[in-house]
Amino acid sequence: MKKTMNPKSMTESGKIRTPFRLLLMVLLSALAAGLGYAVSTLSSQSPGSGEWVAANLETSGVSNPVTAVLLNFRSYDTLLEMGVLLVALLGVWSLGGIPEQRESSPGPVLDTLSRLLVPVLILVAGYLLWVGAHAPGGAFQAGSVLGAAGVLLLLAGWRLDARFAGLPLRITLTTGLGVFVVVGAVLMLVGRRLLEYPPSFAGALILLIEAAATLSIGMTLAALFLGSRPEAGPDR
Amino acid sequence: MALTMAAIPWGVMAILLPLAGAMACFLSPRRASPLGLITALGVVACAAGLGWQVAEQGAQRYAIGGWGAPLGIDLYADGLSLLMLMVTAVVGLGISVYSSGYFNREKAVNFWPLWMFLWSALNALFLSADIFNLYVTLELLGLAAVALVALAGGADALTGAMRYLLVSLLGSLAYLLGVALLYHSFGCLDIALLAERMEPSPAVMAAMGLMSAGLLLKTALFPLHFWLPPAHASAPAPVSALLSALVVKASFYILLRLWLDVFPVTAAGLGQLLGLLGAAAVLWGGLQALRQTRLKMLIAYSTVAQLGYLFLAFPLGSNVAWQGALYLLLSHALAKAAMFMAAGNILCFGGHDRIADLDRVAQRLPLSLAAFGLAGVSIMGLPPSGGFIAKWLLLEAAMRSGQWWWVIILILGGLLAAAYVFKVIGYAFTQAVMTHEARAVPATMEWAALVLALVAILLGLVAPWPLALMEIGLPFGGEAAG
Amino acid sequence: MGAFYHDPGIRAVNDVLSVILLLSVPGLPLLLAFPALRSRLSWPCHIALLPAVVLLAVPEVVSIEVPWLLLGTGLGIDAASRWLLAMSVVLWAAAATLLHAPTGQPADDCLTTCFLLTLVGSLGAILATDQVGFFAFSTLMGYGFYGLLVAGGDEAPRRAGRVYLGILILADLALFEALLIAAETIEDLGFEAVRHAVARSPSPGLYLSMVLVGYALKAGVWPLHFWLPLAFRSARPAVALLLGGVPIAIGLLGMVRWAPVGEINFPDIGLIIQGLGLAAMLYAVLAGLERAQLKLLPAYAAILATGLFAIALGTGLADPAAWNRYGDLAHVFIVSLGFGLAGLATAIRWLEARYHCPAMLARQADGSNPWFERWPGAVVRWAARMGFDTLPRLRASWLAEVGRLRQVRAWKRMLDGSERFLQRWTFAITLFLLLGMVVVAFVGASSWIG
Amino acid sequence: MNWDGWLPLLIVLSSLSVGLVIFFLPEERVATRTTLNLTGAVLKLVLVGVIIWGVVHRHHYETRLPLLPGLDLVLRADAESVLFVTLSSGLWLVTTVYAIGYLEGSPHRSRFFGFFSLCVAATVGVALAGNLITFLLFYELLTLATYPLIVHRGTDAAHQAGRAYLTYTIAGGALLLVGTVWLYGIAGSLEFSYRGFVAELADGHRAALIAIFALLIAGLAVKAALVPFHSWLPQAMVAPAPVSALLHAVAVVKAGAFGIVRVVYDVYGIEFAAGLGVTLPLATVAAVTIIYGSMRALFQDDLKRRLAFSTVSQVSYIVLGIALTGPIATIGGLVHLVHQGVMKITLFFCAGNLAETLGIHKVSEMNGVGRRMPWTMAAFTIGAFGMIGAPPLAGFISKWYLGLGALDAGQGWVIFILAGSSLLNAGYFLPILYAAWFKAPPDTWPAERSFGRRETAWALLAPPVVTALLTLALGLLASAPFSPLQWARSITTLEYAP
Amino acid sequence: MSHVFLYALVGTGLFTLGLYALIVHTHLLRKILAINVMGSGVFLVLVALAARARGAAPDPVPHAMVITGIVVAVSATALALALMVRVRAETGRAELSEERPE
Repeated sequence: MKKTMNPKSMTESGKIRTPFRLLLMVLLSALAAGLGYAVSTLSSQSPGSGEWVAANLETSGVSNPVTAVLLNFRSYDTLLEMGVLLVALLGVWSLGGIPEQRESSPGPVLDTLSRLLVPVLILVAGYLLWVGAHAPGGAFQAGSVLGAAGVLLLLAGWRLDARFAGLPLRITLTTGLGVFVVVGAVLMLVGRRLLEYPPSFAGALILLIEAAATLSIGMTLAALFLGSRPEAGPDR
Repeated sequence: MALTMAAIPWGVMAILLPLAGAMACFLSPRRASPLGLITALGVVACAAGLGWQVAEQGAQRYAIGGWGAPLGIDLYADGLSLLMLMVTAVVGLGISVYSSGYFNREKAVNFWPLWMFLWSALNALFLSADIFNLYVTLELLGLAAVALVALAGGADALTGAMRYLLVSLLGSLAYLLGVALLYHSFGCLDIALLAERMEPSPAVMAAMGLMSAGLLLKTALFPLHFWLPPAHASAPAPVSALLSALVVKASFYILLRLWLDVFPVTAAGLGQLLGLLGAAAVLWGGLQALRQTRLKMLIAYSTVAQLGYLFLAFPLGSNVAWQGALYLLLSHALAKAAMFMAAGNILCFGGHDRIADLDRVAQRLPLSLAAFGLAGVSIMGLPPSGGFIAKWLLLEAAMRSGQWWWVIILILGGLLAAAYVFKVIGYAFTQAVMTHEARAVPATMEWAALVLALVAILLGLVAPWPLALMEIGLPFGGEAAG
Repeated sequence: MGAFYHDPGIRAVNDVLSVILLLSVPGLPLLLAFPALRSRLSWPCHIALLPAVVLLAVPEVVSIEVPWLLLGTGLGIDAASRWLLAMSVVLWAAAATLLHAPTGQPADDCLTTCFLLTLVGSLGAILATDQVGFFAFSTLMGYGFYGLLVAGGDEAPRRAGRVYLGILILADLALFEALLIAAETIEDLGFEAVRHAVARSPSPGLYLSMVLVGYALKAGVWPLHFWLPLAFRSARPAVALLLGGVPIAIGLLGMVRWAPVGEINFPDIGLIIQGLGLAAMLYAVLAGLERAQLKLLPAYAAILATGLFAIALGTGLADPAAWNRYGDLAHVFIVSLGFGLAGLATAIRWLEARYHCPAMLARQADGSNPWFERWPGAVVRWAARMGFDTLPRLRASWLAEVGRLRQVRAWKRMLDGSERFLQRWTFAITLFLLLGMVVVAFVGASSWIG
Repeated sequence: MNWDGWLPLLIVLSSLSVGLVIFFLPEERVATRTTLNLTGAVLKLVLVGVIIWGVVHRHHYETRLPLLPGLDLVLRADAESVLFVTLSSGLWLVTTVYAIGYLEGSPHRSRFFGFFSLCVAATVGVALAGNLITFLLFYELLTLATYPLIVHRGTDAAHQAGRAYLTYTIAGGALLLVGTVWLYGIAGSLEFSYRGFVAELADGHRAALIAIFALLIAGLAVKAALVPFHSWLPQAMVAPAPVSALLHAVAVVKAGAFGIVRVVYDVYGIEFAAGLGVTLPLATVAAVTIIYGSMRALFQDDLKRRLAFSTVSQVSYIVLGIALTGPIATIGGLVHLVHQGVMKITLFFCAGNLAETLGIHKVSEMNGVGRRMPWTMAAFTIGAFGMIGAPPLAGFISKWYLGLGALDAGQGWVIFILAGSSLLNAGYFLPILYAAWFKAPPDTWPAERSFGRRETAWALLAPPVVTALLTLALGLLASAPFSPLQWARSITTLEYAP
Repeated sequence: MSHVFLYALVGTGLFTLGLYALIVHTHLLRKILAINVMGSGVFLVLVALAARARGAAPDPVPHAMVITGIVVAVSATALALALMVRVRAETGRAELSEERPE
């Protein structure tokens, strides 16, 4: 395999001749024109399902329609999507980790900055999570902020202690999906449909799920940034 | 008892169970494979339950969260999705058993959670009635598949996985743009609703183009098959099996759904185009398979060819043709899984899969070779096998519709298949003796392959039953007249 | 005695006995033909003759129908065949004795088996009451006799055997066709019935000629006599003794029984045959004198006799009435011919054994190697050379070679090249783009049309 | 479904199950394997006996399982199937005994006997098939089951032969499949029935029916080794002798010929086919094959190759008898189906004995072999004379009815074909016999194995002797009740409209 | 023809540009970025068209879809990047080999 990769063949496979490039241009401009035309012919009056959402908003447990859609009306999407996140992380880990980048000693600035910023970010995350119920915000925003905090820590050279790198870390990572599935399953056990919240508990359940999701999302993003599975403690 | 059975939403279980299993495997890596096996059994039970339910009460619609379309997401199970689910269950069980013997510890730790996720993604996909939800399942499926391909390590596998990832992302994005256009034209995502509100418009046409192209790319229809052979050939054996058997079929399933239900004009011209591409795939895949020097590449190209058969149903469009295509899909799933597993055994045993040097290995693995041969019978479409029934139905449809040129393609494809299958089988019958000391292959791996192959053969003897299931909810009802 | 026969019980017993007897005449020799079965017996050939002797002793006409045998055949004995049977029994007994005579020890198995098979054939043919049976037995007789000629001999008898074999095959073919024609005209294939039926049938000519040619070949009637001299020259005494009584006699008998002589009136054919007969006698005399070879004398005598027979037959064809009047003499003629030839042959052998002259041996040495003996081998060799056999293989291999050259090079390169092309990322994705557009175009077209 | 309903299926299973069990027997369990083989063979024979009894007593044996909507897997015992099933199961017993003796001590016996049984199961299925799709199913199964037997030796020659075999048979199967589907599309049914079922479609589909006939016959001609589809058969003679016996006498070639019988009589119906004008071409092809095969056989020095070419010509007698439209010719063709099998299997057994005992493979090595192996060569002689058609052997009966049928059908030219063929048969068989009996044996045989007092192992000796006696009996007792000839007669009365 | 459609057109434009880059560029990082650009284009189309209804609040469903899509895109990108790094470590260059693995 490596032998076949002399630079010559590489350039040949890589290089693209001009006529082909032109053909490509033509095709793509045709595509752009076609798509643009298709979009522009859409009626300017949205037939969307906004009014449906509005109609069912009060029974959904939250007042922010986007959150309502995300975590109640179409919560099933969100559930699967937590799965996507976890799969991505599993994939990255299964690659056996990337060769460790050379350790850049974080300068004093980054060091202090991270000390200052991380708590703030965590606070912000908590706020976003809470406000998501009635205003823009929610689990993903909060999660990404949390993830940013994690990234900052990692940049600053902080590593997870081996004691937590094993089961505890994995538990945290699965919490989001886990809570989601458990809630859905419990609801089915009590005779309701999958993820059919009783209106009275809807708010609380959503908040619970969101909290768990936030935690996992943040952790996952940070782990993704780290790239390789943190060398783990005794249990594996 | 019957009541409680009827009350349980088996379909949902079939989605949640593998998810839970995946998390369990992730949480306790040491017990990954027993946990995985238990889950597999559970999923098979769920599929059986759903089958019972659908057979008893007809097509099932399940509104998640109790909202129902257009607000919420629905799960829909008719004959088509049921059969896909069932074949997934059978092949999945086989793959689980096989993998429990195949992977070593640290590979198994990564394999099981990913495989469970992939399984739940498949089930979710086959059951989903919502085009955006289909997108999410597609992505879940694609990422898990890519990660599994990369599991093999090594340059081939990694580049193959990379290529596969880019392709699947591209396909999903095209699909997603189509979804966006459809949603903004009709304000709903549910397939049934879309079918009601559908009327042709430029946006719909664009959506149709984008979605079809994206799905065809993911289905690796000729000439978009370029990514499939490297990925499928370089992956670990069980992964190759599930990719060839199930994953490529998922995108075909979506295409079939859209084609049958959503898209307004089942354009005759378009059907002919797909048919032509399918025919090209049959011939091209067959020829390339003949040219291969490595066993797994051969099998991968045979997948390309077999996928071509599926598209021969589009120009015919009659009920019989769809049944034939679906039947081919089922039997090919089983047979191809068995083939890849047998190849995996040979690879494990002899340490290589160069066809020219197979003779020494082949004699020592009679069961695997038998599996390969039986699967080959189904791939060739010789009786008695599922492949034969499928080919018969397709031929019948072609003859009925008077489009005899598809008959020629079917026959040629069969001959090519015979050529490349026997190119391998022939090596079993030599006087050559084993020279180097080889690694023993666990019995479970050999038997898993053999059993799947036998099921593929069995499909040729119990045809009326699956064909009856297919009719539940009239998935092809629109074309019943044809 | 008559009363005796009116008692049904007795008659039943009698029938059973006669059945067993008739069947055992060919049956016993057939069994003894297996070496294992006769290994303990001394004089097996003589024992094999016993049933025939007993049958001769039984005074009246017995016959049985065996519907399940072959295509439904029968065996029987009447006055005429009784004479023939007697003749053959005597000859066979003598031959059997000769077979053992020279040095007391029995001849080798192969020879004995052939001997017994021939015996079965000749006796069966004499007793057969229908054409199929006669045909079957005479064929067996023929091949058996071929064995007798060849067995344990040197090159000369082998050559004779080969010629006789060729003659035999041709004769059987001709007779088979004759049989088919007969069977097509009538169900029951008894001699009388066939003669009548064929005589009434629109075209008896074909049948007649087939029969005559077939049996003429078997009996060595001139001009189909090639094998006779060779056989007489090279055969061992016992066989030479049988030559007249077995092949020739059976051949003539076949003519008498098969040909619808006396039923039909074919003056012209009769004339031709008479002519042939005359010519045969002429030839016999001349050739006999020319090759004054003592050993060949019986051969030419046989030709002479058969020529005479041919004349008689021709007369019968020309004038049925005469034949019907004197027809039975034919059997007498055959019997006497058998005895005569046998006697002649033995006598000559005896003379030879007494004072054998070198000249004779010298003559005998120059084996006249007639054309009909060379041509089959020549044909095969020629055909092989002309490539009846080799050509297909050559052409096939050549085509395969060309095909290989044509395919392997270009096609494989084409396949691999274009596949690599399709594998290129850029082209592939561009194709994807194209496909999407084509789909849109198709949908657009069809939606605007429809 | 009552007992009668399961009997045909049982007959198929009796060897199928045996085969499947044998696959998993370890190589060294010789006794168990032998017992299984013989049990299966005998059991099958017994069941066939029951069926014969039942058919004579007007029982109706039919197994009907759903295969596709509107199409069933039908196994039925009618007159033709009884004829063929008796032949194959009877000869299978003999061949099994022979194979046990022949393969003693050779490797991969479990594999061999497994496929061996599958092969016969498929043949019996072909025989009992009650409609065209069932026939097709078992026909293809036969192809698959035979391939491993042909390449069993694993030599390059064997692989080449196997490839040729597959190329021909699978292509033929494909043609058959197309024809079947097409016919189903037109007729909507595939059930075999006396005097055919397509007659009523004549108007409108005439051309289509002719094309379908061509497709079906071409597909079957491959296995029946009609010129020009014959060349796999001589190549396949590299296989072990029992396999050759199976190919030439019991299973493969016969399946093709039997298929032609089915198509001509029970799908098209002979009168309708004649009216369609498709029988004369078929007869011509058969005639050409007869002559060509004999000519080629004349030049072969390899014994089995010579026998193979003689099969090519002999099997076409069957086809010829079928294609000559007339009851008598039909009798000839059908009865030759049986007779050729018995005679040819004798010859192949003997050839195998020579190869196994003395290492003789060529005709030129056979000088004086009759003295060394008298029983074998006696059997060979009977078989050879049968092939030539000498009375009172089986071959005579076949030729008799073929010739009569030809005259009856007013096609005299066939007579000359038969005569020429007999001449050629004599031309390539008699030299062998001459050399074997009357030439002096060489000092040493190519590769001699000693079997004590006996000339060879009893398992090798008994089968050819038995079949040789059978050849004799089939000729002598042709008119006896229950003889193949009588069966053929009764079939003919069914096939021709009164 | 309002600003909404303008945004939507920009979205389709991004999609096309991304596709172009995906085709022509050989380095994997660029390909991955191109995919992301395409994704952003699609999201832009979704969000923009959601706001067509004058006055009334924009349709929340597309927003939810976009958020989901973004998370998917993030995960995919992460996986792709990690894969790229591994490919580079294995083959020495971060490109798709156009050779067929033999």
